[in-house]
Amino acid sequence: MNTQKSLLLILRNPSFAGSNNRDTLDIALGCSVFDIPVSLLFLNDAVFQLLNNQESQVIEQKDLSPTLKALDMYDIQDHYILEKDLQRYQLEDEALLLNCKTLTDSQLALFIRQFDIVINL
Amino acid sequence: MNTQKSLLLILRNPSFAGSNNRDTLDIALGCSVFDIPVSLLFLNDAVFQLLNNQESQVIEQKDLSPTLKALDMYDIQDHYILEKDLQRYQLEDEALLLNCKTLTDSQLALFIRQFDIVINL
Amino acid sequence: MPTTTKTTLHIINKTTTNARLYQDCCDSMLEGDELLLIESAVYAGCEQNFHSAIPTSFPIYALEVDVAARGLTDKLNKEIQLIDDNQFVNLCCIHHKSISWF
Amino acid sequence: MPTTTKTTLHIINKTTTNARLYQDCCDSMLEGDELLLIESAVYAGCEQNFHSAIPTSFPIYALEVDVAARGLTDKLNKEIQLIDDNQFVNLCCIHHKSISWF
Amino acid sequence: MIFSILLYASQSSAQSEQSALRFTRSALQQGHKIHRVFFYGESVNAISSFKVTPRDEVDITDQWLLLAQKADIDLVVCIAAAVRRGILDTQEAQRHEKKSANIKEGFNLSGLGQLADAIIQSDRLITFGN
Amino acid sequence: MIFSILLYASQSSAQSEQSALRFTRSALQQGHKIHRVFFYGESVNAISSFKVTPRDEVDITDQWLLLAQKADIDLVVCIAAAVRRGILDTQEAQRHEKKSANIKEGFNLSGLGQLADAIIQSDRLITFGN
Repeated sequence: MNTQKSLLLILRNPSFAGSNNRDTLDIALGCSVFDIPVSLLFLNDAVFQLLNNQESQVIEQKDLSPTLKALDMYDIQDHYILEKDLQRYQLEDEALLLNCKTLTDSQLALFIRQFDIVINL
Repeated sequence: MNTQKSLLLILRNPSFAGSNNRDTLDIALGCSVFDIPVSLLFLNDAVFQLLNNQESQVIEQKDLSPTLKALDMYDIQDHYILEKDLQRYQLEDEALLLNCKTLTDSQLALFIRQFDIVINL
Repeated sequence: MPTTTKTTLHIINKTTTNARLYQDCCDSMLEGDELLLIESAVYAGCEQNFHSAIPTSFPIYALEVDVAARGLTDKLNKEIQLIDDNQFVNLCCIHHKSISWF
Repeated sequence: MPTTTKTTLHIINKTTTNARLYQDCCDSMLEGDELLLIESAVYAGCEQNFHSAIPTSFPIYALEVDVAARGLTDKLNKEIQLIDDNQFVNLCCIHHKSISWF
Repeated sequence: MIFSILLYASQSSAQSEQSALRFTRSALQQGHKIHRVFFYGESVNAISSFKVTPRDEVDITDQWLLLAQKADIDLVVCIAAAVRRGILDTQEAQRHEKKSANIKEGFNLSGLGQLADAIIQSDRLITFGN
Repeated sequence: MIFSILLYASQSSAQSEQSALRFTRSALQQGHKIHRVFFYGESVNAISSFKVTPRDEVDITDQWLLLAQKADIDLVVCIAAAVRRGILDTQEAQRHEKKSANIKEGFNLSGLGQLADAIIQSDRLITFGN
């Protein structure tokens, strides 16, 4: 079966910085409909997307948190973040929008190796 | 006289990286027609635009060197680069497309202060 | 107008992941200049190593709506002064010119 | 297919001014992976501090046309192997997947 | 004071256009004059009349038009940047034999001279870009 | 081998589209198959039929069409990304009551399912972006 290919989507942008985040989440939803198993890695500034209490309406930007919360309904439940990104921005004790697994620096490369396709917008 | 306002254009991109460089040079030409005195600062990766022997045709991109060489005809003759950028890329002894004055790190801020308008695309 | 009064408002709108942008911006600052963080730049205010991420000793402001939009109101370093849009316009009036770093 | 053969071709196209991009890319590399510099990334090959700018010990290639277009043919660090478009395609075949860093 | 705004966004969906709009509103409220907003580079893509903005998002171009009418702001789109990206007024559409114009009504195609003029006529030029 | 290409350029004038084209040409020359090129994000702006490319520059979209005809490549433009940026085919232009289509003939608007399909059908997906 072709559809056994696994897909990793890497997000690297903070909230409201261009359409990359939205476009990546749309790929996640689109691919899961085709039964492609999808994982998400929130790398670098992308951890900021996962903060609670964002008020996108005060700057009239699109709020992605409903889309993030909808991932679960599409059976997209594998979310990853890096320990060093949480440390850099002092977010270790923060409650995030998604339930993420934390990777150390040294786990990153081995983690990425297991996937068949990586899209990194 | 309003037109005594001096304009500094900061370029920060290498060759062929989007339209920022071309757009900045077009501003230079457009403003000099209105007798606005224009200076150019090639900051950071922008020093690469000044290399000789670029062969833009092999990647079918627009060659900006004719525009750079035309600046002189528009009386745009004040070009600046940073010593540290030349060092970083080992270009200290390189013959560049434009005759540039070299600024040290510590001269940069005082240099910028003298201008009335700065456009930094 | 003497050169010494020609101060600049520096406006930056990217995260400190663009370290060289912050370096270039801060290297361009002189006594009297001020730095305003807008859009994604407000995240810089939650850096663990705040002073190495924004290498300047001059005053730093952040745009209030951009901080609120990103859920950072309680997380920002206390050395950063929050300002509203009116104060942003006012800073542009006070300084002789502005430079946008993006 | 065993995990160990699922190597990756990493493709990067920005200058090392984007230091964090290089860090993330190189942190993602494992034994067997290779790095290809295209477009603006070929400038990385003239860095004075080449090894700190591209923090990897794995093989590094650069796309010949992009090097020539930028006038860098004589300036590139000798540790970088120049390849043509056909070899680029070939690298994509050899490796199980590619990751583009931009 | 007299302000002009230079818009240079590279992504149609980034925040800089919205920041520029808020700045403009705030300056007007404080009694300042906005002489001109100059759309340059990729920012010209935002001025397409063919855009269909999703219902849960805001089309900022409409808000520029409202402000411009109230406060007599000149909304100029760089003609060279626009034509190369396929944003055309009626005259350019005819000249280049394209089927129709697609620039939003109320925005004017003009040259870089309008940016030079903005520099000369304004006390401050503020750039919003990304 | 079967390749598909994902194009995700944020600046209409950056080099990534040209890199993708050269890669495609080279892959075809070596006997590989290019199943699909998927234009996503800001890359859709490049597909405007209203663009007027300066004489000393190359319009890459024409070269995609030539290659696609010769080698039976499916050129797909993400419909959601296109419509929100004002790149419309006849059907979308009618649906949204715009004066005309402005997508270059030979490129097809379609959904993200075509990217999922490309992932399933191809041995390799190569992203070109900036």
